Amino acid sequence: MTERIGIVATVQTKYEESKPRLHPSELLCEVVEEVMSETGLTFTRDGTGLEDSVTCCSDHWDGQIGSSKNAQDVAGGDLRESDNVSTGGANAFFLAVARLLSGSCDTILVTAHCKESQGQVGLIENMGFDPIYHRMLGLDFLSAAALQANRYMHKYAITSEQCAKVVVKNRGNAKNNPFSQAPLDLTVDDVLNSPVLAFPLKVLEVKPVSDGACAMILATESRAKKLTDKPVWVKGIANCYDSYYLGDRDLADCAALTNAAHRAYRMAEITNPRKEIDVVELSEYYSYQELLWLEGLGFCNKGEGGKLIDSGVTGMDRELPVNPSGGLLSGVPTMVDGLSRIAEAALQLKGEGGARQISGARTALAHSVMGVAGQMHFATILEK
Amino acid sequence: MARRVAIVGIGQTPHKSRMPELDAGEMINVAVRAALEDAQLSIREIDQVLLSNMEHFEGNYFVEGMFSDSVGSYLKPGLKTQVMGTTGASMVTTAWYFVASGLFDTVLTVTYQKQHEGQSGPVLQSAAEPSYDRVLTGHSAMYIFASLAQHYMAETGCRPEHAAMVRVKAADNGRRNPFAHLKLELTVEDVLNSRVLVWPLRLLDICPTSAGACALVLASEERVRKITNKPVWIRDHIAVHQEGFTLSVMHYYPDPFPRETTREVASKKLYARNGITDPAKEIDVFEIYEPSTYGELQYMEDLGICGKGEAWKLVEKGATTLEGEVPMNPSGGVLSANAIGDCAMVRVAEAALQVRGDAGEHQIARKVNTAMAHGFGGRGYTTLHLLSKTL
Amino acid sequence: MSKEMAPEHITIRTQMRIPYAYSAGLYVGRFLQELRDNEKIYANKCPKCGRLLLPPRIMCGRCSVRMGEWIEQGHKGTLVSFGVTIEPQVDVTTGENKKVPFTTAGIQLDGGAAILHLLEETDASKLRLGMRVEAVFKPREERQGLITDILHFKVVEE
Amino acid sequence: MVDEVTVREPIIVHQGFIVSYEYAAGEAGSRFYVELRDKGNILGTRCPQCSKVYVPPRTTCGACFGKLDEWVKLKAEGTLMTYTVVHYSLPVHPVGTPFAYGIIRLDGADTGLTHLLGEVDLESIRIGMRVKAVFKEDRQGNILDIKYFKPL
Repeated sequence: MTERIGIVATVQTKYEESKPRLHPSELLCEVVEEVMSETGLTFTRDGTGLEDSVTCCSDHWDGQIGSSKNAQDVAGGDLRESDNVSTGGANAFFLAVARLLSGSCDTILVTAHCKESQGQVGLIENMGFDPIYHRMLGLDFLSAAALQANRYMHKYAITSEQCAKVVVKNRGNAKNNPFSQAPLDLTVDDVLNSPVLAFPLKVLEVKPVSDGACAMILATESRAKKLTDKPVWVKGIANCYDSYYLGDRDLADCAALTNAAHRAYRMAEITNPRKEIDVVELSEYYSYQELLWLEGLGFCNKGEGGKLIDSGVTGMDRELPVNPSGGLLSGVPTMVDGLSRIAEAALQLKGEGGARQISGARTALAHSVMGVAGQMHFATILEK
Repeated sequence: MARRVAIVGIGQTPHKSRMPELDAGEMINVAVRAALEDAQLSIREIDQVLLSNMEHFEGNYFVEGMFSDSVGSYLKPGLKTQVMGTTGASMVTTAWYFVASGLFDTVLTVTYQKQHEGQSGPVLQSAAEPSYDRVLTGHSAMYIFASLAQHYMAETGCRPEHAAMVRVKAADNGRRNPFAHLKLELTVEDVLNSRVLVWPLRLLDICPTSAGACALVLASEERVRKITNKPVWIRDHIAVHQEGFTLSVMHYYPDPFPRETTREVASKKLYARNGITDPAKEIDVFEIYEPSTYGELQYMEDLGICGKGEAWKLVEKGATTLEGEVPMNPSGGVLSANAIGDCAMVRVAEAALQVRGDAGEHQIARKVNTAMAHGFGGRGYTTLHLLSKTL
Repeated sequence: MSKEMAPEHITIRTQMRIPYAYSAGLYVGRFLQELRDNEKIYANKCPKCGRLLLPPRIMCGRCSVRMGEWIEQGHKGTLVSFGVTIEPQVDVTTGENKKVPFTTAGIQLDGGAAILHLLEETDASKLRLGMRVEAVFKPREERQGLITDILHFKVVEE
Repeated sequence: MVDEVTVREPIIVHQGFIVSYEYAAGEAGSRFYVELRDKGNILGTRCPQCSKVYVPPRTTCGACFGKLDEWVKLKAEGTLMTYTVVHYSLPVHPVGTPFAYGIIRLDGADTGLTHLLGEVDLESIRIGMRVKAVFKEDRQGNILDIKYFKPL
């Protein structure tokens, strides 16, 4: 990238199964106020402060059209240019980076909020299936993921124990993360014995329903250095769509993720991700997805995700820590998922990871995924 | 500084009330192929594909994934913005950012809607705050424009027949635009005799609900030279959003705490930074997003195209027709075609056609070097795009 | 394809029916409790621009500051705008037709804030801007902590 | 925190979001469903450039963006590429739980059709199984005109 873009500050709410007392605007207000006070920025209209924002929320998840009004009031949208991306917080981040690089502004606020507890997850996801061939079958993202999990485990002999190890690792890591919703001490057997929801996926292998929000300030290089002494630089950023129909692609592969990852690696001049990346925060809505996404990201060969988790390499104090934050499996709402991965990656590079800090982390990868059986992937490379 | 960006490809489908012969993907594909054909590009030469609409009108969630085959985004980057009525304009601006930033050279941005496949009224009603006044409001969009009409007439002496003249002009232009939905022969009496929906708004005072898609290809300055000798440069753009926890206080007139509208704020800023002092003279043609006849008059004044209370007088003199000094909505505007997802993008597309001189039968008489497209939506958001033939 | 061979256009009918549990939140939640329990209509005030906003909310969007004092608005006000809906309409919350006609009105309450609510009168010719109106509450046992705890506003002679 | 505003109990407004839709199946969809309804045939479209047969059919090839207008009739039999057994229930499910979804690559097709599996012991379903479509008697012109796929 021509110019460097810096992450100045990131704030997350505590993720909770439900936050019944708070309206979405009140939920988001907390994190926006905190990130503004942390950077000393205020909303202005004379060019001296913050006048640009990109929010992220979904009309389906907020249960109304024009759901960006829930963010507008509290994210400085009045008589300023904000915009709302409904394809996940990571893609709102992507648009914000583009706005900074275009020279239209030198600082920008990025937010994402979602209260999954307000809606009915399965019914909202069913609306994500095309009405002509899929919707009347009653499919939701969970049943589609189960079709993908079964295909992936069959094709590459991935075992349910290996998938269970992902849950044990991530729910365990969550103990060190004050924002996480539901840390748990689990054994592989606990996971294997939890009731089956959609074979082969069991209850503990599925991301729980979650409410939460995340806010972040980005700035151009010169501005970022004035706002913080620990800026985190965006070195590579990309996303990519796969084909839509479940039967159009081999669900055991993720071509779109490999495509996005290669674009991001090229921009960041990374040739050997396994060696050059110190920590990974990826969006695993279901256990098997961490293994499959790691293959797509090029951290191991196709079909070797199972061996990777078996080797323990992706543990906290090992060569390639994956999801030290506890990942999505310990509870992060959709829409916020990608932005919280970026926030966690940035915290690692700022050395503010607390109990989950990876010592000496200099380069991090944050990943997000959207759609049916991981149709659209996002990857960004951050550096100290 | 930002790389200069131009529109190099324009594609639309004809807008119609129903489109039973095509599903949403096939309809999108028609607009995409038209834009690629116009730019003489293949899908392989497109770096990023953006697709959006207002999801609940057809209910489909994550539409840019659902129709990736038809829009051409297979194994390509892209995303979707969602800002109510201004979604179409926001998707043009989003494409501009991705090209001006240097991230991509050639971006295809597409918006669409098939409103009759859902229930527009109830969906619009869902815009109100669910925990508060959603159960009260009728189809609030109609109510908003009824309030606007009441107060525009009270403040400016405008009478219903002037609004009817706006509708007659829209019909005359719409008949000349192959992509417009409504092709009507109308007189002022026809408009005044159409049935009242929400007093004082009559059926012909407001826009139809339509199905249609619009696609634009934007390219960076280096790429533009290789693609076309008729680029339409995006000289400037601005979006001004607005607070609005719930619909009620925000939208009825008069605002109990009056201040400049977002149209005034946006247009003043845009004109100032482009050295425009008399928009009616320095901008050759306007494509305004007018969901109601009275709206076109009010928005002309808010956008500084004429003084307060002057708009209906201009319409009375016939100054806003294709041959007039201040041509407004040569395409027939939203009154002639309203697929809410692509409305604000169609304004930009039609303004660009005027700059290129390619609008055919509805090309304005006056020579066009500069055009302005306006987008409206949500809690009174305003988007403006200033297009020009030369840099 | 000749005319009589024109292809049949198949359509697929489905209905989105999703029950949501919307959090009214701290501010609208408190406002609705006051309606239900005390027949009180509250707005809150921005400490910076002095605007009185109804329903009360956490942030003044214009000033980006937390809203301040809660101020009771009383039951009376002045009609500043209205719209009589005549066409039958489906209610998005039930999927059934709303009873028409009904009048949506903008009312400037004597307390200083503005509210959008229903008017009892549905004959537009009987309504004029500036008329005095008063809130009519449902009996306590019918009130559920919703904006519809106010049945409607009725025109009053003063 | 918003402490100064005390709410005795969180006020939750339970409210439906209910909209009826009627989607045009379009050029490809209409032909697929007329053929399915009237003759019990399953059609796909073939991309000459990628030499791929798509089921469900479409008029644009996702891979090469070519226009597709070559129609192919497929056998109602195929191979099960993957499946899941669903143990939870949703109001949108067409059948009661537990039930099974599968992705079936019909003989002659290069993509899989997602549908229900029926007349099968849910524990005995295996990837690679040969299955065959079972059609409803009175067909309406939607995807449920195929009742399910059962083992051959």
